[in-house]
Formats: sequence, structure tokens, C-alpha cells
Amino acid sequence: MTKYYGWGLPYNASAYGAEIDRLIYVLHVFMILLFVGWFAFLLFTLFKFRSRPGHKAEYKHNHFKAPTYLEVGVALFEAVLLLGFSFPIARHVRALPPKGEAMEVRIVAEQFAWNVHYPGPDGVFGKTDIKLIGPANPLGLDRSDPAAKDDITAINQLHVPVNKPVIVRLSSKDVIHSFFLPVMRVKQDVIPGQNIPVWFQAKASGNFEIACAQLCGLGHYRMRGFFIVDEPDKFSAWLAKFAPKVAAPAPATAAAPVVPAV
Amino acid sequence: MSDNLIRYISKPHPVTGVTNAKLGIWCFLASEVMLFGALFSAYILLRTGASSWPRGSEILNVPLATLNTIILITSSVTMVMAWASLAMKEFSKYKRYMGATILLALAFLVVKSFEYGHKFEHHHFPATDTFYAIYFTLTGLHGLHVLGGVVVNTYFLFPGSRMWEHEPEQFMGRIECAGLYWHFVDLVWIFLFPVLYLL
Amino acid sequence: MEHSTEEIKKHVKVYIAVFAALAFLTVVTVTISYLHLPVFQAVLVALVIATIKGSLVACFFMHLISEKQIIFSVLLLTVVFFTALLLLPVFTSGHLHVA
Amino acid sequence: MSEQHHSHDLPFWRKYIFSVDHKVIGIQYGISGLLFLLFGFCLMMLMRWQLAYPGQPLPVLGNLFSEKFMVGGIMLPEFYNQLGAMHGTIMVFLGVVPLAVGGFGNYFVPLQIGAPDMAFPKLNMTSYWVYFMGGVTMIASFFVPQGTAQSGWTSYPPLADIATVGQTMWLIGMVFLITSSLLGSVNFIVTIVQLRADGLSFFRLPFFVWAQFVTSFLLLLAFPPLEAAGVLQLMDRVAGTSFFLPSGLVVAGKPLTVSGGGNPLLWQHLFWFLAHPEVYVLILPAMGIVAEIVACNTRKPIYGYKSMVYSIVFLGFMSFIVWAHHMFLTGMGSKMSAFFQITTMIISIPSVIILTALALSLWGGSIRFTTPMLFATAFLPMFGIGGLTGLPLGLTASDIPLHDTYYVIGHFHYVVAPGTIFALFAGIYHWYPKVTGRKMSEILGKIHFFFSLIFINGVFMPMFIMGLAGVSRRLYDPMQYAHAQPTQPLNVFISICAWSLGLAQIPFILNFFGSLIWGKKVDRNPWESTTLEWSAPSPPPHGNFDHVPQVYRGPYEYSVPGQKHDFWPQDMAQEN
Repeated sequence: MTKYYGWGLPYNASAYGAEIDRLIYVLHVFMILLFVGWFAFLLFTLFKFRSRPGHKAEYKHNHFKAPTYLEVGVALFEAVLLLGFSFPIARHVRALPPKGEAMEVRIVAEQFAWNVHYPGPDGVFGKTDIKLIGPANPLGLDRSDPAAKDDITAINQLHVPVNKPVIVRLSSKDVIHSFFLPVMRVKQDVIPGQNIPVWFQAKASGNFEIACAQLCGLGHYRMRGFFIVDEPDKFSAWLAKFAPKVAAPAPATAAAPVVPAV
Repeated sequence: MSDNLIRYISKPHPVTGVTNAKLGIWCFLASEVMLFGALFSAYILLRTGASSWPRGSEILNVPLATLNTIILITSSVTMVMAWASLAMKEFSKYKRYMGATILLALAFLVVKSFEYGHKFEHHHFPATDTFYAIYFTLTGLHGLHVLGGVVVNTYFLFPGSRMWEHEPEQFMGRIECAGLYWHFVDLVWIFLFPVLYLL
Repeated sequence: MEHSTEEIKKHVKVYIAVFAALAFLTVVTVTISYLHLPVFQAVLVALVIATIKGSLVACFFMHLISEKQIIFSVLLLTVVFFTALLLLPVFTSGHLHVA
Repeated sequence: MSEQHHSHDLPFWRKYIFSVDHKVIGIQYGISGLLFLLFGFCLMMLMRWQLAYPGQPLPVLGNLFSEKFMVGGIMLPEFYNQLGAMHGTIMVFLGVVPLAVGGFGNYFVPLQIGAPDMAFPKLNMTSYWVYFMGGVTMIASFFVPQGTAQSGWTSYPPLADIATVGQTMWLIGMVFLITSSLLGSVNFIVTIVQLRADGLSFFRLPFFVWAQFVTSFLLLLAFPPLEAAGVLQLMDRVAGTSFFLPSGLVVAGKPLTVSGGGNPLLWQHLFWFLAHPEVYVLILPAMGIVAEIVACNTRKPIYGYKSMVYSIVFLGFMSFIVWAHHMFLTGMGSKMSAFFQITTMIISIPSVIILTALALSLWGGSIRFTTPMLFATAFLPMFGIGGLTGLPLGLTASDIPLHDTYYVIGHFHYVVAPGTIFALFAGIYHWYPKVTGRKMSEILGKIHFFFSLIFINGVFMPMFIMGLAGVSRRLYDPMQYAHAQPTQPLNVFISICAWSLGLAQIPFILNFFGSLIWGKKVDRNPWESTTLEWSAPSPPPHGNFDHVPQVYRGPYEYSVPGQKHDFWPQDMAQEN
């Protein structure tokens, strides 16, 4: 797995990830240039005007034009960042793809696991009820609901097909979590009481991971899930394998979340 | 103590035109505005986010609260009259008005405690729902402010009033500040009353 | 501030008038609440009345009407941030994805 | 002066413990703040062991901890989270703010404006002791069952609502600290507005006083919402309300028995309404200290004093309406996120102005590289890095992968650690002669400076690399995540640098106490500075000045042509 991760930005498997990465690179080049230039000026000044015999400070300031240009330059650059990069990228990232095109998945976070809920072939999520929540049914899925009959649930593993937009609807059972897919440039806080959608489109297949990015308790550090992007045929095979009512096997107690081996 | 070296304790600053205490109390009130502002902000956020919200007038006791409003307004008047009496150098009148202010404040608290008791009898607690939660928090915090006012005013009625004999100007300044605080408590109630009880 | 007895006596008259106005407005706002106006109008009327009452207290009991500029500066700043505190959280949450 | 004789009659406890003298209170705040900084730093050094060598027993020290914290020397995740939460809380609320505002502000604001004391001395004493109670509550919370707060210094509910009893202690402690800051800020505002010496108009105030003035307004108006939020969270925890708990929560498999109907984001709004201005509470006094020291050690006036003043006022004002950039990922609408991005970009401009003005102040000077000047100079690039790295975090698009990673930790620590704390060190070296009448050792000071500078960069610079790699903050064991494993060597490096940074503070501690005895005795103005505090005796007596100060000119009249000396004190009537 380490081939995806290193000392810089993680591998980008996301269709829109390149835009975000480009912004980050542009920003860092700008930051480094500005800092190096400014720091060189600082060091030069410190050396040139060091106190020494025969050297006296000047009372009157030179009238500098450079700072004004610098201020205006920085302000303009920030305007460019906002209008040219951040707003359009944010608009792209936030705008959900049309319903028919995208695959939809629900993820319900809890201490300390990700419950994944596929609507099944009918494309409709079955009803859930918190009264039905138990070790064998962490989502509280009401299997008597017709729409729920074909629903597929899984714990800590999210399978998606490559090159297809995916909408993930995020909610939480208990505390705030944050759904983080490093390779997909997706991060979204999961707020209890809300149902927040995010979307992405994988452009490469592979075995990646889901991380929790918001402190959610003792087990925050091990709230890891598997994020598997498959070729469409392999994905269909996986769905088919799980399609019968395979309830999630693990007891979802807070003490010991079970990570099924992949 | 070093108090004597500090300027503008009883005489206003020539440029700003106020004494230290007066500027201080207004700054304090500014922070109080933000404190209650945050709670009102919480109220708005919770109410706009709620699927249903009870009408205060249907579950709270409006006549009792109206009585309390009148009591608090009256106490504001007696408070300002206490200050005006000092300005007219009528110390005994000051004592009477100040005493009345304290009694009215206590009356407010007694009425409030009846109201609370009534709610508890019917098993309405802060934990019952979000409306009761914000109702008890806001009125409770306001009640604590009333209680604080009672303590301060009682001090200025009895031991604190000895200052009148040797530092009348400074004493008047203190009563003015206590008054500002007291009117602020009244002012908060003026907004709490319709927001919680009538809407 | 000079506090001549004459002036204070004038003040006292104002205090009594303000008290009458406050009591009257309290009765008005309670009466209106029994009319069961639609929510928006009810909120508007109640807040307008409360603001008038609050202003009366602030202007006359708290002597803001004749206060010094430094106090106004502090209060102006407070009002600005108070407004931000009241409005921005609600605006920001106007887009909640309720479950 | 009869006043001074009077003060000598006071018993010990009135003179040094429950004193109303702003200088004694300033020292009390300063010492407490320094001790808490050390304590908070020790918490972090413990965490660094777990991060560098996850799951390995802590040698020697590990056995000293009870089973509640460490088992067989191996840190429990509970304890790690406690350390994290308390490191943040202690550093911000018990360390830096008390030192910067309570310590430096209390001691030097009255001196710099030529006042005999703060406007309300008894209130001043009260705010120190309320702060003290807050500190005691926070320390005590470690010893309650299941330990102290462990939901981060931000205490986000619902996690904090359902946390162990330590969280309640944390809230009570915070209420004390907030109350103390409120009382203090009222005192500062009144003191600065009312008690300036004759002739000391607002535009003749030293920049440090301006910084404290703006800071006080931030404290005054931003802290109450957190107090309100604290009360609401206390109600949630103690009275069973649901201000921050929505309906339908299921914790550990069981439905939570509360009424529901609350909103977890309400806390975040109220918290960040304070906590963003709080960042400026940390940084503005530091800028003030740096400005004083730069002017004094370049022997020339500050470049663009007026634009710096306007900038700092504007900075304070804007800091109230940027807070939601901490909440970009909470699902807010695009209009509001655009609004907060714009305000965030705008607020960077006054910071750039101040930083540029300070750097340009060096040009044309005659720079003395004393220890305080070294720290003050280092502040400039360090704060620069902190500020620049805020840029990717202030734009929603680049914030997505970087939010809540080590990048954020690196960013704000560059602002407050090599930024603010370096400035505070600079202030200690600069004003130590005024407080004690003795100078600190330059040699120890320089050792302290260079090692601190190297190691502190060793600590925070690698965090940007880790952040870009996507490593989340607050992870007990980073090795659990594949994307965090490649950067694990950096964690080891950071830890070694952090412990070395701890060692680098030893010369400072020796210097600080040793100079009380062996430091070179100095007169009232050892740095040949212009501001008013230097015309009082060192240390200043009760009542501060042996004459009534009268101010004739601006604060930084250095190297004025035609003057015999290269400094022209503010209160000197004729030429010198």
C-alpha cells in the first residue's frame, strides 16, 4: 500500500483531485518564493545595518515604494486565488452529479467504525430505525421494508467502481467524525443530526483507505476503513457476492470494532 | 493605599468626560451584552432548526411573568430615584428608595421561584425538551444576575453607604454604576419576556 | 455633570413618564400576544415593542441620551459584534442537511 | 512620598500575596504563566514518546504513573487524549495569555503610560486569584476518576457532552479563566483610556500599549460567548439538556436517553467566535513587544507607526468575523463559505503590513544583536511562516485535504510557539532589568536562543510534510494508517527535537533565577530606551514614578539629528 503514500501529497486517484493539488502546488510555490525573497532581504538588512563603530542609525526613513507594491500584489494574488481557484474548485467539488449518473452509498459513522449501506439493485435505501440497532444490525435496517430487502451493508469497507461518480451520504450515530479519503481528496465532517452528501469519481483502481480526521474518542486512531476501487466487472462481482442478506458479521461494540480482512 | 494616586476616581476625566468606574461598568455591560447575545443566538439557531417549537404563552404562565415585568420595571424606577435622591442630597430618601429596589428584586425572585416550582411539579425540567432547556438557562442566568444585584445593592444600602459621609461624589458614582447594572438586568428581562413567554 | 436640584426634579418627572410608558407597552405586548398573529408578524411586533422599551430604559434610566462619546464608541463596537454573533451562525446553518 | 512609607507597613501577605500593586500582580501572573508553559510543554513531551515509539513502554518515567494513565509504562489512549486536550488548554488559557496579557500587560502598561497603577487595583487582584482558581481546577481535574478532559481543547460536543467527569471540571475551570480575563480586560481598557500621563495622546502611545488595548477589546467582547457556550455544555452534562445533542443518537449501541433537538454546530460557532479572536489575543501583545524591542535595538523610529496602529485596530476588528473558516468542512453553504474565505483573505493584509513595517524598521538602523533583539528578529520570519501557511487553510478547496492534519498544527504553532513565545522570551530578556534591577546573562541568553531556534524549527517544519501526506492530528498511534506510515521517521525526528528543545530551556531557567543574584546591577535605563517605563527606578517603587511624568513626544525618538544622545525619552522636556 505504501506505493500510494509518501512524504508529499498522497497518490491522486480522484477525477477532481488534480485541481485541488494544482492549487496546493501554486500556493506553495508562491509561499516559498515570497518567503525566500523576504528572508533574503531580512538577512541582508541585518548584516548591512549591524551596529559597528562609525555606523549610525538614520532618523529619517527612506520612503519605500516596494511595500506598497507588495501589499497590492499580495491582495491581488489573493483575489486571483479566490476567484480563479478556490471558488470554481469548491463549486465543482460541492456540486453533486445528477442522480441518474451517480452511484449512491450511505455511510453511518459510529465510535469507531464506518457502516456502509448500499441501496441494492432497486436504488432505494431501506428504512432504518434506531430501535432496531443491535450487534447484528448496526445500521438498524428494517428488513421488513420492501426497499430494504436487497440492501447491502458492510462494515469498514467501501467498494466503488472506477470512472463512475459516487455520492456518499454521511451521517453519524453518536459523535462528530470526519470522513477522509486521502487519495480521493475527500474530507467531510460527519455531523450527528445531519445527512451530508459528498461526491467523487475514482479515475484509477486500487486498495486505499478511509480515515477518521476528527477526534471522536479513544478509538479515533484506529477508525480505519478500506476503500477499494474496482474495475466495473469486479465491482459487480463483489456486489453479487454480498447481495443476499448478508448482515454485517461483526459486533459493533465500541470496544472492539472488527475490520474484516480484505 | 495606592487608590489616592489614581486619578479620575470621583472626578471625570477632562477629555473623555467620564470617571474610571463609569467607563468600567459600561465595558462590563458590553461583555454582558455579548454573553446574553450568545444565548439569544443559541435560541435563534435552535428554534430555526427545530421541526416544531411550542408557543411560550401556551405552556408558561404569562400573567405571572407580566407581574414580574412590572415588578422589575418598578424596581428600575426606584433605583434611578435612589440615585436622584443622592443628587438632591437627600440621604434618607435614598435609603428608602434603595430598600424598595431590593425588596422588589426579592419579590421578583419569589415570583420566579413559584414559577419554577410549578414547572417542577408538572415534571417540566431543563431536560424535558429544548424549549425548557433554553427557558431555564436564560431565566436562571438572569435570576443569578438579579441575585447579584440584590447583593450589591444591599451592600450599598448598609455598610457601603458610610462612604456618603466622607466621599459623597464617589458614592454617587458608585450608585450610578450599580444603577446602570440594575437597569441592564431590567433591559435583558424586557427582551427575555416576549421571546420566551409570548412568541 | 452638574446636578442642580432643579434639573434633577425635571429628571424625576421624566422617570415617572418613562415608567408609565413601559407599563403601558408591557400591557400592549401581552394583549397582542393573545391575538395569535401569524409567527412572522408576532415576532416583528413583539421585538419592535421590546426594542422601544429597551431604548427607553437605556436612554433615560441609564442616561444614554446625554452620555459621553467614549461610551457610545464602546457600545457601537459591541452592537456590531452582537449583530454578527446573532446573524452569522444562523446564516451559516441555513443550509443544514437535516437527517 | 508618604504613600511609599505607608506601603512598607503592610504585612507580608498583603504586600506579596494578596497585593493590589500592579507590579506584584504582573509578576504573579508572569511566574504562573511560565510555570504553566513549562507544565504544558512537559505534557507534550510525554505525548511525543507515544508518537515516536507507539506502544512502547516509556523508560523510567513510565513506572511513575498510575494504572489510570499508563499500564506497564505504555500510555493508554485515554491518557494520550487527556494530554492533548490539556496541552492545548494550558498553553493557550493558562500559559500564553496570562503571561502576555496578565504578566507583561499588568506590569508595563501602567508604566508605559505613566500611571501609578491600574485603574482598579482590587479588581486586578481579583482577576489574578480567579485565574489561579481556574488553574487549580484544571490541574485538579487530572486526579478525578477517569482523568481530565479528553475531547481536545476545542471540546466539540457530542463527544464532550458524553465524556467523563473531567470534562465538567474543564468547563468549570474555563468559566473561572474567562471571568478572570473579562475582569482584566475591563481594567486594561479603563487604565489606557483614563490614566495616560499628561501629554500622552493616543498616537504617542508605545505600540505595545496599542496592542494591549486592542487585545483587551477582543477579550472583552469575544470571551462572553464562550462563557455562554460553557454554561450550555455544563447544562448538557449536569442538567441533562440537549443543546448540542440532536435527536436519535446511539452511543455504544444504546440509544441516548435525552430529549434531543440540539445542534452540535452551535458549540462550534460559539467556541470559534471566541477562539479566533483568541489567536489574535495571543499574537497582538507579541507584536507589541517585538515593536518595542526592534525600535530600541535598531536605534531608530519604527517604520510606519501610524499604519501599524491602524492595521492592528483593523486586525482586531476583522478577527470577529472570520471564525467559520475553522468550520469549512461542517457542510456550510457555498455563499457563507465564500464570505468567510473573503474575510479570511482580507485579514491577512493588515498582518502583512505590520510584518513588513517591522522588517523595514531594520533598514537604516544600527542593529544591536542583544538577546532580546535576537528573539525579536527571529519572530519575524517565524511568524511569517505561520502566516503564509495559513493561506492554504483559508481557502476551502485547498483546506479539504489539509484540514485537521499536521499541517494545521504546524501552521498555528509557527504563529504561537516560535512566534508568540519567542516574543515573550524577548520581552523577558528586555524588561528583566526593569523588574529586578539586574541584567540577564547575555551568554546564556544566546545559547538559549540559538538552540531554541534550531530545535523549534526541527519540531514544526516536518509537520508540514506530514500534513501534506494527510496525517491527521490527535492520533494516538499513527502507525494504524497506511498513509501515515511513510512519515513515521519524521515523528521520531520531531520527538528528538522536542526533547532537545526542552533541554535548551535549561540555560534560560538558570539565567532567570541566577541573574537575580549574579546579574549585573543596572540603572533605570540600561538599554537607553525612550519609553516611559525606563524613567522609573528599577525596580519601580509602589506608585511607580518618583516624579509626575509629563510626555512631550512620540514613543520612538531615536537618533534624532542634533541631539547629543541617540535616544530622546518621551518625558524629557529639553534636548539632552
